[in-house]
Amino acid sequence: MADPLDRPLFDAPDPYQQERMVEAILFASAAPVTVADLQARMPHGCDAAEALDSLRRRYEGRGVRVVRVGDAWAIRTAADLGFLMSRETVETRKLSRAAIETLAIVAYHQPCTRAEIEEIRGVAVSRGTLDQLLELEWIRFGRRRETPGRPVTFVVTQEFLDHFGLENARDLPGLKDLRAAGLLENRPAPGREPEEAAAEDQGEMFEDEA
Amino acid sequence: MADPLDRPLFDAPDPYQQERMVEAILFASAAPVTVADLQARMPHGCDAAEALDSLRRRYEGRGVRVVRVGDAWAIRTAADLGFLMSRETVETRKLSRAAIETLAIVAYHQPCTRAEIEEIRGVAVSRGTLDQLLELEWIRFGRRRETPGRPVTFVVTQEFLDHFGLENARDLPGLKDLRAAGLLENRPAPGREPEEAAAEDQGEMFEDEA
Amino acid sequence: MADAVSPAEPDVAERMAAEALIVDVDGFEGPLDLLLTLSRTQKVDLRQISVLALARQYLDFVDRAKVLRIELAADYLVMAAWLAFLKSRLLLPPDPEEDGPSGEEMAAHLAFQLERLEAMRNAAAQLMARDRKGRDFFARGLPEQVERRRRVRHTAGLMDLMQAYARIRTRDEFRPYAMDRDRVMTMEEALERMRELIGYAGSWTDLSTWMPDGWTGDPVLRRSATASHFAASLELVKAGWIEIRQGESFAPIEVRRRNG
Repeated sequence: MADPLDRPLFDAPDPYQQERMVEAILFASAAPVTVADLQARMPHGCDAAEALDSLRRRYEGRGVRVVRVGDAWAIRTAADLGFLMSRETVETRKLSRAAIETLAIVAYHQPCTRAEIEEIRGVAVSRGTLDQLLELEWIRFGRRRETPGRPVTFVVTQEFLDHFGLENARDLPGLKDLRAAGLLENRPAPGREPEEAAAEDQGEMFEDEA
Repeated sequence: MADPLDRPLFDAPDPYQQERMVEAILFASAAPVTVADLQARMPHGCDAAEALDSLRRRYEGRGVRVVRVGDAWAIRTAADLGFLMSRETVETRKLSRAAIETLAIVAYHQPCTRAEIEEIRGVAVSRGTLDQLLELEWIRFGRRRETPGRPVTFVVTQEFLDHFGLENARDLPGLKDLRAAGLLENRPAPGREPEEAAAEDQGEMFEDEA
Repeated sequence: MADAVSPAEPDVAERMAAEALIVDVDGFEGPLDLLLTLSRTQKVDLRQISVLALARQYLDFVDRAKVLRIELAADYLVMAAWLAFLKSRLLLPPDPEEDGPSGEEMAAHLAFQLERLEAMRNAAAQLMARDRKGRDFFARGLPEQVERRRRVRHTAGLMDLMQAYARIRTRDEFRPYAMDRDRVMTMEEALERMRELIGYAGSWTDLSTWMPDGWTGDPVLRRSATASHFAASLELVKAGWIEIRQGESFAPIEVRRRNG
């Protein structure tokens, strides 16, 4: 029963239309929008604050929400769905030759110092290679060697054993087994019995761990 | 009663949660998102197409809408509220008549060679015209035509569909009538060898969209 | 009031159009565009257009342009010539001696071209009149970045591990075949040496005396140097620089510069 003289010349859009307007403006704006700005952009007679409020309630519990940013408003993804906004791609890469050789030496000769790895490989071991193996949790630091300089040693981890399907590092086949399996086709160098030497080395080193 | 052994280890989120996820992803992106992309980003066991469908219905009549763009989906403001958004408009460079006609020819005749555009318009296509359309990302290079000289073809893009609010290229206004009237045929001038089977290609192109 | 004005309107519009045609040749995008504009003055559906009348209109236009000394681009003149030819084909009875398309076929094709151009213009107009992104509807103004994280997983199998170990432990035996370059003289080296020395070999000289210092003691080095110098000699013989001879099997091989 409003006084007819109070009515504006044109009716303001109905509340649902006003809510639609706020929705569209908030969606398309490149920055959060203040209520005053909403009001200025909506047709005469609209109540931006009220429309905003009902829009905010409508989005409660949905995938996006109407949130306050300072004294302005914006539509944002619901916080619990943030995980959808990141896409993880897993890339499988072969370990580098240097890394796999270093790993093999640690596995067969553990505990093993860096100097020993270098001697066996015949080249310097880069810091990155060891870091990578440590990061993969395939090797870890062992006890320090009780020799001058007390160098750190490396040993393989349980994670390593799990990954390679081994119960124990001693299960690693020796050179004789490798040759029997056809992995080594060459003849032994004259005057050397590498498989024996390796087996010996290996036994000795694993004693520490036992 | 479902066989309990058929049940996955983890239940997929309930339909409402799936709809929220689609809502969040579509709201967050300015560019259309394919169903396959939605599916890849949602947890295992979700049905992106179904969630999308119920989201689309939910937004019917609201200030923003879920619209189809080629094989992707996007949220766009309702066209009747455009008047509210004038402040956001960045006036795009006025397109020349040549550019507009060239765009229409590519859209209706795609895939379409430069020679065909020139044949239809009766004048040479200037380099700048195609450049402008390529720059706007409204057209792109299609497959080469397997005719002498292997000319490049042009086709319209997803951005074109998005810009003109088309679900796909088959929705071009009047396409059916034009085809029925034979106006999309590449009719060679009498006495000239038919140059290429453009009409054939085109059928293929539009069928792809189905 | 509307009644009073309307009868005069078409005349005015037509006259203005005719003037525009003359003054504004540059405004047309080529002869086909001009033909389409002219055809509109026939006020019929493009399918019922009289190509003959259109040809006349075009030729008139070109004549008027000439009178007004308006420079017409070459393609307008080419079109005029073609239309004159078409006109004659349409007016004269068909010559059974002449092959090629009939006047009717040519006219039908021109009508088709005009109709197609008109159709594309209408399509373009309809396209541009659609609700457009950034004008009538809008995309997300504040898109959220999708963060792309790349995780690298390194893998190696037990076989890789064992093969790596085997490779290290048996490195010396595994050595792939390779030439020891430092103990070999290549033919190129020998050739280069001989080219420099050949000038001094005016008379028959034993090739074995050409071996460089340091390559004669060690049998391995001597063998390599001898072989490469012999091969180089043959090359030089082939090139006509030197002559070569050997008295009998296993006798010294002698070379000398070829004269002339």
